[in-house]
Amino acid sequence: MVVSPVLLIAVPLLLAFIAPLCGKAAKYIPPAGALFNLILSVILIPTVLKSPMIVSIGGFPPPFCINLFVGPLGIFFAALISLAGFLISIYALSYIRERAVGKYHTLYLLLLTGATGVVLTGDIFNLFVFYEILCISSYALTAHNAHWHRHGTEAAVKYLIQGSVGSAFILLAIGMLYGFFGTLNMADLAKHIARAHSSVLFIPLTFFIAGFGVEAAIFPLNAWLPDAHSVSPAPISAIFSGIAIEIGVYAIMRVVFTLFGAPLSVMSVLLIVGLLTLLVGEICAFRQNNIKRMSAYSSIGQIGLIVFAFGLATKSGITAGLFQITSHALSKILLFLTIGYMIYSIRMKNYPDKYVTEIEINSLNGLGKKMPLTSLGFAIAAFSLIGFPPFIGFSSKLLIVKAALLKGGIYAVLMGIALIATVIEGAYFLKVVQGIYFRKGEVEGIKENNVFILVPFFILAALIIFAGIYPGILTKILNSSSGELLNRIGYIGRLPG
Amino acid sequence: MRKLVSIILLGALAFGLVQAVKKIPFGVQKTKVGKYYVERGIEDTGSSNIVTSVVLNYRGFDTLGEVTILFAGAIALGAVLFTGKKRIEREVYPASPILSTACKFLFPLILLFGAYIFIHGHLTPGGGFQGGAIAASALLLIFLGCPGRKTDGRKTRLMESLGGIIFVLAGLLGLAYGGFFLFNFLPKGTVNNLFSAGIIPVLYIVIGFKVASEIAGILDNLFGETE
Amino acid sequence: MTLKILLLTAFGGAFVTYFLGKVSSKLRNYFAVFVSLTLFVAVACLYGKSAENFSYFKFFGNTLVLRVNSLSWFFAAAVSAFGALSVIFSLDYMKGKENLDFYYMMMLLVNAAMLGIVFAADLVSFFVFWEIMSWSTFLLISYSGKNALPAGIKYIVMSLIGSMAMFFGILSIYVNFHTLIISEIARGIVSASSGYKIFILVLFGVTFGIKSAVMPLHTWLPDAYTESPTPFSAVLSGMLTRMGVYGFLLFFYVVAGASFFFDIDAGISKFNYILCWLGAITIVIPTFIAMLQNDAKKLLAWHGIGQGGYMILGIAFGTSLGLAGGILHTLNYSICIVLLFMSVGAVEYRCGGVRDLNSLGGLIKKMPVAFAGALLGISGLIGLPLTNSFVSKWLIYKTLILKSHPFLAFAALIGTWGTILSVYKFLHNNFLGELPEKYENIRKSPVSMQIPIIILSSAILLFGILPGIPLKVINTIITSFGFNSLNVNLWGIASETGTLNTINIFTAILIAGSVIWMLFRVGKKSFPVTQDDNYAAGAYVPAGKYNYTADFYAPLFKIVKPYLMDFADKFFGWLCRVFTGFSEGVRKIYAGDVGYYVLYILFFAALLFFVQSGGKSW
Amino acid sequence: MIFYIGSFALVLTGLYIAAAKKNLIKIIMGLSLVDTGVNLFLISIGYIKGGTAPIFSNAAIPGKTMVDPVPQAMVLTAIVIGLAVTALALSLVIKAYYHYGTLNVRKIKELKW
Amino acid sequence: MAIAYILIILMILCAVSVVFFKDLLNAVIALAAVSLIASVLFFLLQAPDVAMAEAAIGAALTTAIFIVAVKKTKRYENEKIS
Repeated sequence: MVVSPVLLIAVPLLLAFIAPLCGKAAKYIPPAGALFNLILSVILIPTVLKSPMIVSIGGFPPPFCINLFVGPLGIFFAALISLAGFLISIYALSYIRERAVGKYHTLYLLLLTGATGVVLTGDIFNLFVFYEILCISSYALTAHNAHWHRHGTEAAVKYLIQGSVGSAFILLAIGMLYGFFGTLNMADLAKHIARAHSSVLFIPLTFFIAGFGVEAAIFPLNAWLPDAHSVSPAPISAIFSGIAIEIGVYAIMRVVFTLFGAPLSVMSVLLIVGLLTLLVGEICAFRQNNIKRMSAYSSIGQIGLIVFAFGLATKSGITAGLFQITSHALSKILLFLTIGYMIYSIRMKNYPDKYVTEIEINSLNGLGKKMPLTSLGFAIAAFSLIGFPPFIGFSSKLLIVKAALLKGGIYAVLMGIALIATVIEGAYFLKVVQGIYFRKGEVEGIKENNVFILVPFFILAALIIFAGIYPGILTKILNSSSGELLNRIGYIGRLPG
Repeated sequence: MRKLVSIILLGALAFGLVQAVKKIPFGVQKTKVGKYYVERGIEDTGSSNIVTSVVLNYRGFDTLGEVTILFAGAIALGAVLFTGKKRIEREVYPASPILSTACKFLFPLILLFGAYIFIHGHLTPGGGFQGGAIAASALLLIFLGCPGRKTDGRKTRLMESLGGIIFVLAGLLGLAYGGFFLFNFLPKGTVNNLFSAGIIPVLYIVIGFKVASEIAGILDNLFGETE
Repeated sequence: MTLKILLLTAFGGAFVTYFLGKVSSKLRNYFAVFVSLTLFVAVACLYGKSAENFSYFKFFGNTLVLRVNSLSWFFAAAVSAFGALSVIFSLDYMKGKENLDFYYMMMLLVNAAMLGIVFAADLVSFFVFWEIMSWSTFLLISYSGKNALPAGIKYIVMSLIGSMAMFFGILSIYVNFHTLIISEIARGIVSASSGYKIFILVLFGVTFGIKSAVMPLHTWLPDAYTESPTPFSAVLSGMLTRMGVYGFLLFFYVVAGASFFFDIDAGISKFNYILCWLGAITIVIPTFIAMLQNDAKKLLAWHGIGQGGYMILGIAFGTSLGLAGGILHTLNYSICIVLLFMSVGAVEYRCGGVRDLNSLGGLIKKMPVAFAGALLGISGLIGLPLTNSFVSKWLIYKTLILKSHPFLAFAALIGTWGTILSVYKFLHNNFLGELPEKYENIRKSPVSMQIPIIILSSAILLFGILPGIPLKVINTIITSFGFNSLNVNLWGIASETGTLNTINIFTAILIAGSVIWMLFRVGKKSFPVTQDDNYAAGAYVPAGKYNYTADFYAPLFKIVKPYLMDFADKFFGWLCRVFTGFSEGVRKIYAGDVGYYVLYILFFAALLFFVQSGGKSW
Repeated sequence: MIFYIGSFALVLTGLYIAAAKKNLIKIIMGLSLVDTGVNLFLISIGYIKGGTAPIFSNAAIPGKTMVDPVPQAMVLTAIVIGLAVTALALSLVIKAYYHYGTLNVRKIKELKW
Repeated sequence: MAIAYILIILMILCAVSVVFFKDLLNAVIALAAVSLIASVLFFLLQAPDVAMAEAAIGAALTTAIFIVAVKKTKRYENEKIS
């Protein structure tokens, strides 16, 4: 018997509703939910690879009801989200221990649910609803413990304002599409759009890109990101960088590829925008003194690379982009978690009463001796982000460059420019690595001994290395995922009736 | 300067919007999905308010998401305003007897009205959200008119959670009975009866309570004095 | 199969060393030595074997392959030998420092990565090992902290620029020829257009130019050599930088193919000719800059750049003789420079980390072995007869003169003069002259340092007298490139215009030397005097207060210093500052004012409208 | 058509407030206006001239003339989302005021560059 | 639909006055007026469900929340006036 994929959304939602009733035990709920999702999505992968599952909700035939489209792409993202969510929630078990703890865990689980819903749904308005769940929990988690957290509040306010403008754009675009075609089901919409020869279809597309672009953090819509990612608590920074912005990219790609069939002009714009995002992100990261802000800008850069890869609009390009999403998720999560633990330890030693979530790079000096495992994790993550072999970042960079070169011509030139960013990234990350290992700092009395925090490091580092050496394990699902994005006819064809 | 730039940019945006809207004729039947709902709604769901049947049955998943958003919003607001301190019991100036008496008099009436709205969601305009909001405005009246009164946070939270849990459980029961999440597994009954339309009234009542308690929680949090 | 096991041993050994260090430091040290020696023995056993395209791994559906042939064996042997020697040298040198587990692991890792590079037979494995080498080198350079950190950053940034160029080139090749295996690419590239060939060669030229520090790209090297731990400086100069030379050989002669390499005509001049001139510049300028240095390691570092020029010159020239000269010089130079770094290391170790040439001196009696090593090392660098470099330099000169390139030959010659001047300063200021008082009771260098020094010293003499040993291998290398075989015998090499026969030279020098020695014995004209009498013109100078090694070559300094600025370094520094300023400006985009941010969103949407309404792709 | 114009006027006014105004609460009001405008837009899309509300208060009403219920369902959702976002936004504004002592966005910029 | 025209013009006027009111309480009231008129418009567009929701949520509750927020911060846009 095949399990229904709707459980991927329903069960975490149920758990999220239960969480506020659990009091102190609430913190065990997110790992449970994420673990459930992880197992379920892994179980579903073989079935989905054979043929995508259409799950109608409410028992009516699509397009008359909301349906889930559980294709390889969706299940891949669901698995990634739940894996990341699981590891981060284990980390958070002992990391988040003060003040509004229960609310944190509920919102965290809601964020995961929203992300899962976005990637699984086959209905554009439903996508918007889940996207809003994701956004609202993000706003709140950015400002976690707002009462003690000046910068968190500021970042959250700014994030919320920009996010709301983006959401309004999305809703406008949905309205227009409904006005044009009278349906909300994505397959149905795609069918209509493929037939239509309207000269105004670019307007909803523009609103979609500008709207989802805020969450996807493409330049110049990403001004919230460095603020929000740098001031939120480490697990939240990790889930933002590793999952949330990737969901934005997913949404853009789903709209552009599946709904609108990837028109050339849009793809070139995305390509340029991706390149700009990459360069601006890396250049800004280069001059940061705050370690988390630096990593946040680095996330912008990586997202730029992802968008660039998708912008190539070839199968190899999309596969490369998806690979880069995986690699960025794993590496950036590890990076933020290790930074978080360092900040936590320093804070516990120096000012245990203040609520601190960010720190200067110089304060990390010399931690390599006191926190060897954490520092090793940081180094692995940084190396992977730069793209050193044998870590996973190397494989993804290889795929992206290969895809760009396969397309040849101007794309190869742009790729060459994009590679400059790697050099910049190397410069600033390795400076930090040097500081941690080879500089002297005041690190007396700091130690690492929390198993719950160290276990996720270990798993993530193992995954980064393992997938770096054997990238073949991912290629099958990524290939069929990119096939799903490109095969618009196939997507439409799944619509019964 | 900034104003000028924003006006120029908004002009460009307006141009785009107008371009798009030219293709959307106003006031013309254009949707096959909507038409289907109107034609088959009663038959499929047993609810005479088609909007309700769309909200809770055809697009019930959206509504689950919506409920979740409100839930998330309430939790988020609680988290943002959380100070970790006991609320200060400030000396309140009692409102004039006329005001408080009127409030107390109106309170059950508005509450009743709200309840009526969400119970009859499948028959008349309105439903869980509207009814819940109206019930919450009754609470708002009490907050304003009778200072010093407040809701019991634990109970509203319990209600919120229970509402959500029941909604999801109903969906899961549908999955178990009919093979579809949120499947309308209860008998549809006769149209235009109170006890008709399967799980729709059940869900709307649940939503009504949930929305009311959530908004009450939000208001309570906002009104609460914290230094 | 052996290759796979070999590499696994190399990499595994590195990690095992780290974990053994957690158990016991003695065990770790012995194990590190054991691993590096094992690798040397294993590589040595591969002599004469050749195996092409032995597949060992699948990566994205591409088979990764290894191979061993004379070229890779030659480099692998050198790598593993120098690796083993520097690990042995480290035993005492590094004693008492922090993070030794890490240090040994990285030493072995660099070693392993270099072995991987030379055994790789496809471009992806080549690149992977290349990058592993880059980052592990970076970590080792930064190991000492403080000044080493900027040096490390400089290294890794330049190295990354190089690797990105190579990465791009590799994938471009892959996309065009659908294969990554070097031998297959070599077959495919014949049909490529000449523009494409130049493109590829420039990309790879940048990579290997940076690694082997060809003149405008050399700026990372002086700092890196100076600041890394001395045993690693030895590895760095001895082998790691020479990986660039290996890369040049591989790409110009194996991948691109010799015929192709010389055929491309860029319209103005041939690619290899440009490279020759770069090599010549690289010989001259750094050698003179070296003269100005007062830090022993920095002096050697600048030499490292200069001598690299000879190799590039020889290799790029591309005749059998020149190529043989270039390759041989790679080996010879490595021996010399490793030896010199080890002597410096020994001195540094005993003098408490002092490398300043102005404050040292007179250590000849205290540290005879180090002195002998240094003496032989500088003789080798200069290319005195009977030392190994004599042969290789002779080959290079001969090529240049035979092919009538007098300017290049002249440049090479000037380089040698500069070398003589500067390395003499090195020898003098370290070992000759007055011994400063505070070093009165210095002891000899420890055994673990003496062993590598003695081995390398004898290698210099051995290869100087019997150059046929390496030349025989080199001969097979160049024949495998498609060049004419050289007429090599154990004593030397025969060519159209003359024959080099070291045994004759050896005999002649031996006889002359013994005659002179006899004369001195018989004459006994010299006698030691105290310093006060002659040195200070009769005035009393307290011993040790005035050390006449200070400000060596001061007059010369004054003349040449203004001309010997490191323009490349200045240029890159300027570039860095410009970039920093630029990024400082770019990040002002994120102005902190949410109104602007909303405007950005509106702007983006408006821009998209603009672009889209122009596009007619619907 | 006038409905479209009205709704876009709301949207643009709201966006203008968000982009050009300094006061945080004003900005949130702008966002609220945008929401209202979008909602109005959606409902106008679903309108049919001469249509009736999609409620069969007695079974005799012909279904043909009913307005489209889907936008109405969407707008219901959107209104609730708007409420949640507005409430959250205002709570954040209150906290921002608590920390910074001002509502002027030109002054609340400790996070920049 | 003449009444619709009047209402919409009124609504736009209210919306524009939100921009210009310096007193935030006035602006809130204008906002509530916009919501209220929108709710009437919803009713005119045959959407009684939405009209109800807009009236209850948009016009009543949102306004209340805004007023609370204004009360807890500053009343005037120009903060020098207290």
